[in-house]
Amino acid sequence: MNIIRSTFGALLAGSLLASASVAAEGAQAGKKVIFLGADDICEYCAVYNDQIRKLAAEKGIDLEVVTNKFDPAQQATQVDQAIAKRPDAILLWTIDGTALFPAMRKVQRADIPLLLTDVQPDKAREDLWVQYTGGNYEEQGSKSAQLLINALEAKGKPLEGGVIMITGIVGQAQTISMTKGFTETLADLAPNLEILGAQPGNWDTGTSTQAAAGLFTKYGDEIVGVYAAEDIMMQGVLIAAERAGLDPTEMAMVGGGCEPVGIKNIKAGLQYGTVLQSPVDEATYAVQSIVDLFNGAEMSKSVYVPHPMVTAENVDEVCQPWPTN
Amino acid sequence: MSAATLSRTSGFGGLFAPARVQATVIQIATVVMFLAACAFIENFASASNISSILYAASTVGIAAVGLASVTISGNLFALSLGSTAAFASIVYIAASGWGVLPALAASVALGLVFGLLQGLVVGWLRCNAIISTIAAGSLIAGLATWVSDGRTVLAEGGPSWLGSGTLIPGVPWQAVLFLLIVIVGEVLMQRTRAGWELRLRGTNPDAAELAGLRVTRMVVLSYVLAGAGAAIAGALIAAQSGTGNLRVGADLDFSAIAAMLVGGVAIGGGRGRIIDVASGTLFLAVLTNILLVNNFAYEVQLMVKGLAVLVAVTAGALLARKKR
Amino acid sequence: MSAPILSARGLKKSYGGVRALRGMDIDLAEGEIHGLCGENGAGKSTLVKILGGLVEPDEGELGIGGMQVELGTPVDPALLSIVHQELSIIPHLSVLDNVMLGARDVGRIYRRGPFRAHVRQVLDSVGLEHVSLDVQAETLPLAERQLIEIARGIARGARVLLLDEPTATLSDGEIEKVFAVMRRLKAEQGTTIVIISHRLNEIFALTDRVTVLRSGQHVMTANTAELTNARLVEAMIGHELQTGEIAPSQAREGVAPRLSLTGWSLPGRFASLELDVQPGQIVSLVGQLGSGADTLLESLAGLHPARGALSLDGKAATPRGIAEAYAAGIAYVSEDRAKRGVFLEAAIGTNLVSQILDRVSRNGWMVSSDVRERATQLAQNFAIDPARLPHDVSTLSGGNQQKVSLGKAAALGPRLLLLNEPTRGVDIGARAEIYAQLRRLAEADGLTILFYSTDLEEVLDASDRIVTFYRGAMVRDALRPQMDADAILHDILHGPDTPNTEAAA
Amino acid sequence: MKTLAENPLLALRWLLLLGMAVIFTAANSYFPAAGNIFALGESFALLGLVALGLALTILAGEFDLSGGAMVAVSGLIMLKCGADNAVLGLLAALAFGGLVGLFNGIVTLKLGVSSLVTTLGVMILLSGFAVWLEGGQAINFENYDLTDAFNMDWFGVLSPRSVITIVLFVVTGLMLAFTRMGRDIIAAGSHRKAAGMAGADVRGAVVTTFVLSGLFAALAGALLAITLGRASSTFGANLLLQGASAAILGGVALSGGVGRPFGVAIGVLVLAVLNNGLGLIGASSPAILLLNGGVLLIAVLAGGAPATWLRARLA
Repeated sequence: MNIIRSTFGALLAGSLLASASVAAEGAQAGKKVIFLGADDICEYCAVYNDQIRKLAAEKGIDLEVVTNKFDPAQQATQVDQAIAKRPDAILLWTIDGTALFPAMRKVQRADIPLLLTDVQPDKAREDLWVQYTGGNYEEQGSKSAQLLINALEAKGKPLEGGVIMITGIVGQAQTISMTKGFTETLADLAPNLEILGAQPGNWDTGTSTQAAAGLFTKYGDEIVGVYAAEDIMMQGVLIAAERAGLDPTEMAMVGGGCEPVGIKNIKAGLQYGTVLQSPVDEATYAVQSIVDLFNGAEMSKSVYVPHPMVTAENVDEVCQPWPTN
Repeated sequence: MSAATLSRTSGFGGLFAPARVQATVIQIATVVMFLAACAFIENFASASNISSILYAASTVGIAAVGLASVTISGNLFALSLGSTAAFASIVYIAASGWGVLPALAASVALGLVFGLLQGLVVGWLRCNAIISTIAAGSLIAGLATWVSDGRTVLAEGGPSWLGSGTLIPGVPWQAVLFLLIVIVGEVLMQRTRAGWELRLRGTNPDAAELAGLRVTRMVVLSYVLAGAGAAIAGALIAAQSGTGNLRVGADLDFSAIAAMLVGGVAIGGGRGRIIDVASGTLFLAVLTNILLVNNFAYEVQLMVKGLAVLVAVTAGALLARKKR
Repeated sequence: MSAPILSARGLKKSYGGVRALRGMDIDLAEGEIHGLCGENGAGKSTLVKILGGLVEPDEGELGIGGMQVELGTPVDPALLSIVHQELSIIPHLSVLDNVMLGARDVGRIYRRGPFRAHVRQVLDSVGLEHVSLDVQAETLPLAERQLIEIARGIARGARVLLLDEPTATLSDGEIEKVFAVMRRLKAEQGTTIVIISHRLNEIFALTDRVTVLRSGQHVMTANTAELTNARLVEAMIGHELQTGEIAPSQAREGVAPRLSLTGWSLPGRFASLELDVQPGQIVSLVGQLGSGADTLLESLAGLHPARGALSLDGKAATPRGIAEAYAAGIAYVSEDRAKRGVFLEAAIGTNLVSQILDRVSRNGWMVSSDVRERATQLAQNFAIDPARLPHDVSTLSGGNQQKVSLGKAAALGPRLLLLNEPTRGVDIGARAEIYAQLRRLAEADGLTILFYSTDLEEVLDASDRIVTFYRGAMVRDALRPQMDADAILHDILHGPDTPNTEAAA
Repeated sequence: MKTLAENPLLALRWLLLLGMAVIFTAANSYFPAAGNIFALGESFALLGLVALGLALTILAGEFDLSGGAMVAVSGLIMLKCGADNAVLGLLAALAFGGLVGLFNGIVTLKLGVSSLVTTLGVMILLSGFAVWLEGGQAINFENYDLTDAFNMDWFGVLSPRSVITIVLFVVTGLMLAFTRMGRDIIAAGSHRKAAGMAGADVRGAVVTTFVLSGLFAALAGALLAITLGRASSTFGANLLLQGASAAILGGVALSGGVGRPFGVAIGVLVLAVLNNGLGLIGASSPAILLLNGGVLLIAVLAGGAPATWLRARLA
C-alpha cells in the first residue's frame, strides 16, 4: 500500500504512460492492442492488470487497458468503442462467459483479430476468436474434487460422508463451470461422498463466513470436507469452523487460486490445499498470445495456464507471491 | 423520564399506538421466531449458531444505527456506507499492527471525517441528500481503490479478541459492542437535547428551523454518526476475517436500510427509535440464519427477505390504520 | 320553495369512535347563497367532503339536480364544485392548468387553446387581471393562489358552488371582489352558492339563508335577514358568548418604549419607518397583501435583512436571523401552522418545550422533571388539557394547535412577541381564549405584542393600537378607540388622504 | 448568464456535457467517431429507459427502487419465453414489468406508506426471482438474426435500441405536456392532497407512473438480452444508483412535480459520455470512480446553497 504512489495525471491515463514504447524486438512492437478487462475492485484482476501492462511494455506492444465493473452491457459497448478505434488486435476478458457472442461477431466482421483471456466461453463458438489463453474453470473444479479426495486419504479417512460447497456469484460463467467440474469429478471418483449443501459466498470472505456457518450448524459432524471456489472464501469457511468448534485440520479443506491468504492458511495447516490459478501466469500467457499473433506463429484455439494442485509440500515452489508495485 | 412522559410510548397501551405498532410487532415476531427456531431446528440454539447470528447482526446493525440517525433527522438514507466500510476495513488491517483499539480508532476516525464532509455538504451547503451520498460513495470507493491498488490486505499474526473473542460462549465481543452502541444511541436519541433536536428536525424541517433549533449542526451530526457506524462495521468485518479489501460492505447499504425499515423507523423522518433498528436487524439476521441453516437455495433466501420487508411494512401500515 | 337543487338526507359519518356527522339533512334552493356556520369540529368540513364525494358517509342519501348521486365517488364538477379551505393549488402547474385541473370536459389529449379565453375572463373577474395564464402557481403569493382556487370553482360553471372558508387568506379588498362575483353568478346564472366562514360579518353581508351545525347535528336553518349576530353565535356554540373583543388598554405617560425602530426599511418591500411601542401594548399591523405590513413583522424576527436600527428597552438588538431574534427576546409565531408553526407529528408536550430545550436540559441532558413541569405549566396557561401532553399535536383541532404554537413561543419568555395571523382557521370560542391569553401576557408580564392580520374583526377585537399600511408605507398609527372598520378599510385600500400622493395614481 | 442565474443546474448540465465532449475529443480523436457514438447510444438506451421510468415515479412523488432488478428478470423472461418466438418473449417480459409496476403502484397507494419501502421489498424479491429463473444455468439466445438486427447501425451512429429509447423519451415528454394524464402526474407529485381535492386522477396518475416504470425497465432488460444474446441475474446491478443520479442530475426534484424527460435525457447523457470517454482514454479504476463522484458532486452543489448564492449574485 503506497498512498503517494502516483500523481493524478498518471492515475487518469496510467495505461498510456505504461505503454510508453521501450525498444523491443519482434513484429508485435508498436502494434496497437486494446485490452478489455475487469475492474481493480477484484484483487485478482488488479494483479492481472498491473502485470499485463508491465509485460506488454517490455514487448513494445502499444496496449490500452479498459476496465469494467463486471457489467456485460457496459462491456458490449466497450467492444463497440474498441472496434471504432481500429486496433491491430483486441484482447478480451469476457466479464460474462457468453454475453458477448454478438459483440464478438462484430469484431470478426470488422476483421480485427480477437484474443480471449481468463474466461473461456462456449467452445461451440470458437470460430469467433483466434485463441483463448487462461484458466480452465471446469478443470479447476475437477482438480479441487481430486484434491479433496487426496486430503481425506492423507488424513486417513474413508471416502464417505458429507461435503459442502461455497461457490462464487450465482449465474456467473466461472461459477457454473467450476461447480460442474467439481460435482462431476466427485461423483465419478468418490460416489460415497455426498454434497450436502451449497451456498454462494459471492467471492467475499464475510458472505462465505455466514454461509458456511449455516451449513456447519445444519450438518455439523456429518461434514468431512469443504470446497470453497476461492481462497478468500475458504478464509470465511475457516472462521466459521473455528466458531462452530470444528477442527479444520480434521476436515478436507480445499480452496482455489493459491491467493496470499490461501498460502498463509495452507502453511498454518488450516487449509489442506488449493488449485493454482495465477494472474501472473494468465497475463504472461495473454501477452505471449499477442506476440504469437503478430509473429505468425501457429495458434491453437485453447491454451490453458497450469492448474497444479497445491498443498503444504509444494506451496513454496508453485505459488509465487503476487507482485506488488 | 422525559421520553416517557412526553411521547405516546409510555405504558402498555403505548406499545400498540399507531406510531409504535410496527416496531412492537417486529419485536414480538423476532422473539417468537427465535423461540420457535430453538424448539424445532436442530442445533439452532447452539452457542456457535447463536454467535453466528450475532456476528452477522452486529456489523449490519451498527451500520444501521448510524444510518438511522440520518433517516430520523429527515434525510432519507445515505448510500455511502458500503464504500466507507470497505475503506475502513483496509485501514483497520493496515493499522492492526498497533493493536486492536488504535486500529479501531483509526477506522472510526476515517468514518468520522467522511461523515463530517457529507454532513457539511448536505447540512451546511444544503445539497440533495441522496445524490450527495451517492457521489461520496463513488469518491470514497475511488480513494480506497487508489490507496489499496485493489489488493487485499492481510493482518499480521493471529486473530484478535475483537475478531473472534467471546464474552461467554455464543456472545462475541462484537455483539457486546453492538449492544453498547444501541444503548448509547437510544439514550442519546431519547434523553439528550441533541437527540430531541435531531428528531424534531426529522418531524418537520421547516418548523425546526423557525423554532431556532440547531438544525445544521444536527444534520452534520447525523452524517458523522452514520460515517462512524459504517466504519465500525467495516472494521469489525475486517477483524473477523483478518482481511481488508474493496469488497467488504458490498451489500451493506441496502441491508442496513432494510433492517431499519423492517424495525419500524419511518423513512420520512422523525419516527422510530434506535432499539427498533436493533430489533429489525435481529429479525432479519434470525430469518436469514434459519434459511441458511436449512440450506435453502440462495434465491429462496432473497425472496423470503424481500417478502419479509414487504410484509413487515404492510402489516405495520394496516395495523396503524386500524388503530386510528 | 321550488324543488331543491341539492337535497341530502340522514348523512352519518364516524371516524373511529368519533361521530363527525350524526344524521344531517340539508336542502339548497336554486340560485341562493347559503351560509354554513358552526365551530370547528361541528362537522362542516365532513359535510362538504361528503357532498363533493371525497368521503363516503356511513349512511344517507344525496340528490343533486333531481338525480340520485352515488356517494363516495367524486361528483361531476360541472354539477357541484368545491373551493377548499386547504389550498388545492398545485405549485408546479401553470395558472391555466390549475384552473382546468379536475374539469371533466378536457379530453385525454389536453388541448389548452380552447380554454384560454374563458379562463382569462374568469381570472379577470376575481381581480387577477395581472396574472399570466402560463406562470407557475408556486411563484404567486398565497392570496392570489386562493383567488385562483375560487376561479377554478367559477370556471367549472357548476350549478352548486361550495366555498369552504374562501376568504381566510384574503384581504378585504379582494374579498369584496370575490363577493361581487358570487352575487353576479347567482343573478346571471342562477348558481347556488354555499359558503363556510368564521367571519360572521361575511355571512350577514352575503347570504340569503344560513344553516348552523353543532356537534355533527343540524341546529337550524333560517333566513339571514331574520337573524341577529347574537342569535347566530348562540346557535353555533349552544350558549351566549361574550364577544371576543377585549377592552384596549391605554398608553401610559412617561413609560420608556419596549420596542424602538429607527430608519427601519427593506428596499422594495417597505419604506423607512419609525415606531415606538410600550411594554404591555398589543399592536396590530394592518394592510393588504403587498402593503409591507407582514414583511415588516417578519423582518423584526430577523427573517428579512432589513436596514435601520431595532432596539429593545433602549438596547440595540437588530436580529440577523431567527436564532438571534430568540436570543434577544423576540419570539415569532408563523402564519403557516402546519408547515412551520408546530411539529404535528410530535407530542404536545414536546412541542411546548421545543424552543426552550436549553432551559430544560443540563449539560446537554434533558431533565425530565423540568420538562414535565414546564410543559404542564404552559398547557395550563394556554387552556390545553395537561392529560393530552403525550399525544401528537395532529390529534388537536385547529384552535388548540394554534394554542400550542403560541405556547411554544411564549415559553421563551420573550419581551416582544410577533404573531402572523394569530387566529387563522380558529373558531370563535378558541379565538376568545387566545385573545384573553394574549391580554394576560401583555398585562401580567408586560409583554409587547405585534401582530399582522387580514381579519378586520380580529384587528378591532384584539388590539390596543392599530398601524395601517398601504403600498409599503405606513398610513396611520392610532390607538384603538380612535379607529373603526371604515377608517381601517379606507387606509388600507386607498392610502393616505392627501390627494397628490402616489397612492392616488 | 441569465439562464445560469435562473437555473444553475440546467446550465451546468450543458456545461458539463459540452466540456466533457471537448476534453474527450482533445484527449482521444476517436471520441467523435461514428462507432463510438454508436456505443454511446447503446449506453444511453439502457440507462435512459431505467432513468426515465424512475424519473416518472419521482415526478409523481414516489420512488421506484425495483427498476434495476427488473432489468435482470425481464431479460431472463425474454430469453426463456422467447427462445422460439421472440415476440412472445418480449410480450411476456413487458407484461411482467407492467404487472409488477401495477403491484408497486397499488400496494403503495393502498398502504399509504412511502414507495421507497414497498419497492425495496419488491427489489429484493425480484433479485431472488431472477436467480430462481436462471436456475444455475447460462441462459443464452441462439437467434442471432434478431440479435444482429438489433446490433445494426443506421448512418453508423444509431442503433434500433437507441432509436426506440429516443422515441420513448419524446413520447413521454409529449405525454406529460399534452395529455390530461401527464398534467395529473405532475399535480400528484407536486401536491398530492391538493391534486386529489381539485379532482385530478391521483390514483390513476401514480399507478400509471409505476406501470410505465416497470414497462420501461422490462423493455430495457429485454432489449439488452436480445443484443447481448444472453440474460443473467447479475445484469442491471449498477443501474438503480446510476438511474437515480441521472434523473436528479437531469433536474428531477425528489420532492416531486419538477423535471422533464428532456432534462433526464441530458442527465443520462452526462453520465454516459463521462463513462464512455473515460473508457476510451483508458482511465484507471480509481480515476473512473473519483471522476464519477466528482461530476455528481458538482451537480449536487449546483442545486444547493452555493447555487443560491451564485444566483443572488448574478441576478
